[in-house]
Amino acid sequence: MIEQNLSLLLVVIPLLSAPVTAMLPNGRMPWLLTLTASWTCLLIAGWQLSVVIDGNVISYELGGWAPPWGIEYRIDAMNAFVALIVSAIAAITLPYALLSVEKEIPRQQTSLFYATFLLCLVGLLGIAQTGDVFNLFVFLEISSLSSYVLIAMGEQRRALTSAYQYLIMGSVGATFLLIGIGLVYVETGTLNMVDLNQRLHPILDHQTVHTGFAFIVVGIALKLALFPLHLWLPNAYKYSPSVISVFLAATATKVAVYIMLRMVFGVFSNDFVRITPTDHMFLLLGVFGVILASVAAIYQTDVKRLLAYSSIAQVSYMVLGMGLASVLGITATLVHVFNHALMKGALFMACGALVYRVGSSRFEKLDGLGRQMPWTFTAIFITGLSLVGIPGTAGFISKWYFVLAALEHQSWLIALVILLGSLLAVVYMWKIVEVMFFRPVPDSAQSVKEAPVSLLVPMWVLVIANIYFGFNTELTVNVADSAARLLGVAAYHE
Amino acid sequence: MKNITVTVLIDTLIDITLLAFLAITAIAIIRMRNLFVIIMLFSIFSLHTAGLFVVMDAADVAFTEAAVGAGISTVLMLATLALTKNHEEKRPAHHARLPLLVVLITGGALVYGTYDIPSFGDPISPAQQHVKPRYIEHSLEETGVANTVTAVLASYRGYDTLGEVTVIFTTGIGVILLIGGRLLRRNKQEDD
Amino acid sequence: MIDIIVGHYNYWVVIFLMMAGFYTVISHGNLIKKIAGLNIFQTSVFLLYISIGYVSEGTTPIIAEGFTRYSNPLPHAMILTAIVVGVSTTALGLALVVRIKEAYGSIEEDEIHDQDKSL
Amino acid sequence: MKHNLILRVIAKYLFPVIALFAFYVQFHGDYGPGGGFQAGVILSVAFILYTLVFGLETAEQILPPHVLRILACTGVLIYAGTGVATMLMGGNFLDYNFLSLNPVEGQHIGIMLIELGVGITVSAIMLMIFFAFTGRERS
Repeated sequence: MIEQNLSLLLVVIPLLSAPVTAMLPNGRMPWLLTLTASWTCLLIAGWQLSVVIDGNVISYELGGWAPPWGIEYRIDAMNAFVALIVSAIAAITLPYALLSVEKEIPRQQTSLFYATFLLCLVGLLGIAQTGDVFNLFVFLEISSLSSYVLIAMGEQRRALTSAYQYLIMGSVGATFLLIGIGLVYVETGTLNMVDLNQRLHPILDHQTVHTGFAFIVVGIALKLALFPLHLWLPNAYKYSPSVISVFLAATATKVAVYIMLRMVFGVFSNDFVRITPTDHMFLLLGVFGVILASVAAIYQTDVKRLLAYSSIAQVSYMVLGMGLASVLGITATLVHVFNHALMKGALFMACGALVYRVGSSRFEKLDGLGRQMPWTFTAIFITGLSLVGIPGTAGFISKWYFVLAALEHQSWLIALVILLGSLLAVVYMWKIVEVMFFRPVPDSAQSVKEAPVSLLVPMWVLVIANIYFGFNTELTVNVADSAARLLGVAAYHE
Repeated sequence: MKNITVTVLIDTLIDITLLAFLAITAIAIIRMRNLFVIIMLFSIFSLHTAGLFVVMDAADVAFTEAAVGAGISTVLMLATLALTKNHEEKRPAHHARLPLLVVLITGGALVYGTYDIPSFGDPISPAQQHVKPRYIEHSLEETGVANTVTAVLASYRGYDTLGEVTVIFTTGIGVILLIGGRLLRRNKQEDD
Repeated sequence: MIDIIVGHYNYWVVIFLMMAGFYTVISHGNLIKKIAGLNIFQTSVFLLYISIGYVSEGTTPIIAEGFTRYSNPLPHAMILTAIVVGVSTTALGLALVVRIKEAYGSIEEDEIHDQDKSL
Repeated sequence: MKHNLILRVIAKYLFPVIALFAFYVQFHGDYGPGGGFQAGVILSVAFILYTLVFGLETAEQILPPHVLRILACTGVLIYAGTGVATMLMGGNFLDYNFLSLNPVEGQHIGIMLIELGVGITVSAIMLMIFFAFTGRERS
């Protein structure tokens, strides 16, 4: 009885924990409950992936109503993969959160803070699990509303304006998505993704369907921070509390990438992408995104903002992968979703450690800090190598698949852009290394201690994962490949 | 038969009148600068929408829109206005062209998209032929509820409604975290 | 031609309303007015959905003797949820506006921007 | 407004009427328009009227913030708990058929429970938000 309901419990356990957390007294109790809930989720997500990894599909009818009348949870390899990433990042972030939150969030807000964190997790997991487009919209809004609140909890007043800007952009995006769903609904009469796919097939040339598709893509692109709709992201990541930067940078845009894949290739189809200029659009935006966001990253004077621009560049790689519209391209995208979550998780954790000790992530405060905080610095260095794509790191695997996909597509230009992006990554990551390691410590500066162990251990777990998944590609590539095939993307042929 | 034609005609007339009112209100909101007037106009907009929902046979939605749009949203906006004490919108220094362009493109795309949309009120459109018939024909025997909207909301798609409650709950917590400094104390004994 | 107008005028006016709201959101700098615009944008999308569910000569989908033609309850249920999402966004947005006013002393976007730049 | 006699008297009489209407909407949602959400909003409006006339302090004596918070959490727990209960009784999440031997009766129980959860959460949260906005000036 438990086993058949596990996929659902993955979402319901944090959902039940959230109100309980909100009722607990402030202090460490809310944290402990959140930690327990997220580790339980991780276990379930791991089990779920092991069931569907061989191409099985779990279907769960909510309320016992058969789809398309009721809502269906439909879990294939891609859903399970994304759910695993989200719950794993949550599970690793929470041990890190304890001290960081105690420092950055007023004590009287802790229980509600953790409740909101859990609600954000509920939203993201709900998106990953569902097979119904309107249910996806509802859970997208749960995760968005909670992230607006979490970002506004930052200490500086600009956290408020960043959250407001994100709220406006995010709500416009959600409304676009709603318009798109409505236009597709009027042509099909259904909301279930599988049913939609079948009923859309004969009417893919309808103008209403085209418009609906365009609105869905633009709506998701706003949540994805796809260039040129990325303007909300740098400030949102910079001014939010450290823990939230870690969690959102490693999960929120990844889930948005998943929604884009599911909607574009799962609900519509690969054929649709090819007969419309969608693939060329994705390639164009991806190319510009990779180059311009990487260049913008070089000019930042704050580590967190630099990493935020780097995130926009990395998301653009994923969009490039979608634009290639082949099994290899989608595989590369999914592998990079996983690897990038590891990288940005570790890097923002290191940022959080700097903020914990120095109180700022601006370059002028970090002079020579690398020698005083060697573990944090080494973490940044190794993850930086992974971000660049040096062999032996996880980043190399994703870049390798991107280049393979581009070459299969016989597009040298795209392959070149991918390499150029890596070169630019060397430049901006070197800026951090230079400031932290090669600049002298100012005489006036007080000596700074290494970050506490409870911040270092989760950070290093992710750093080691970056190396481990650079050698063991079995999990990532196999799952991504099987997911890409299930998405119905035929191998590329001209 | 004749009676039905008259009813349809009256429905259409009310529909057009309300739509015209809505359009006028929307233009007024764009052009007005006094925030109090804008909020009141928004309330009127919401109430007209609720009326339109009734004309389009959506009683539940009309009820909710009247309570939420014309009620709660307006009250919250007025409360914000009272707190910010800023009643006049600043005149913009220059007229930006980009927003108008974006809106024209978006609106143009939507008009393009209505080209093969089923006609308004068409009883044989896909949305009326697929999924819906079961709700109409079987919800009474399957759920025992005469109001099919309640049946869909609470039973067939009850999980969406759980999501809806979670959304409201998130908002409540969020508002308390943001501006409920006083309300954070769990009781008088606890120190802060 | 007449057929197209009769069958589509409702959608076109709704599109006009949506765009009026959308324009208010992206072109105005006053934070409260932006929220009002967002509300109009969303409310108009609700109208789009209810128009989709409408059946001429039908009635409200509450099953009763003597009626056979009902409007579609599914868009109604979806919009009930969407209204809740809309008011939630409004409440959170307004709470942020209150905090921004306290922190900056202004609710005009350009004035806030200037203050941030001068730092 | 505290000293306006007419307002005070009328508000006192209106309060039970509005509250009664809220309960009518809550429990009549199966047959007519309405349901937990609308009822929750209406009930909170009754308290908002009371707050406007008698002041925030008086209202908070009747409904202290921590009670509101517990109520809000309880509503969500009732809703999700109904789902868990159906699961424990062998059905899928929110499959009310399993709540009773007779499926339609089970549906009735289930829908009533979740509408109750919705109503409690919505009215508590709406009031919390209103209190937060009106109490802001003083803090």
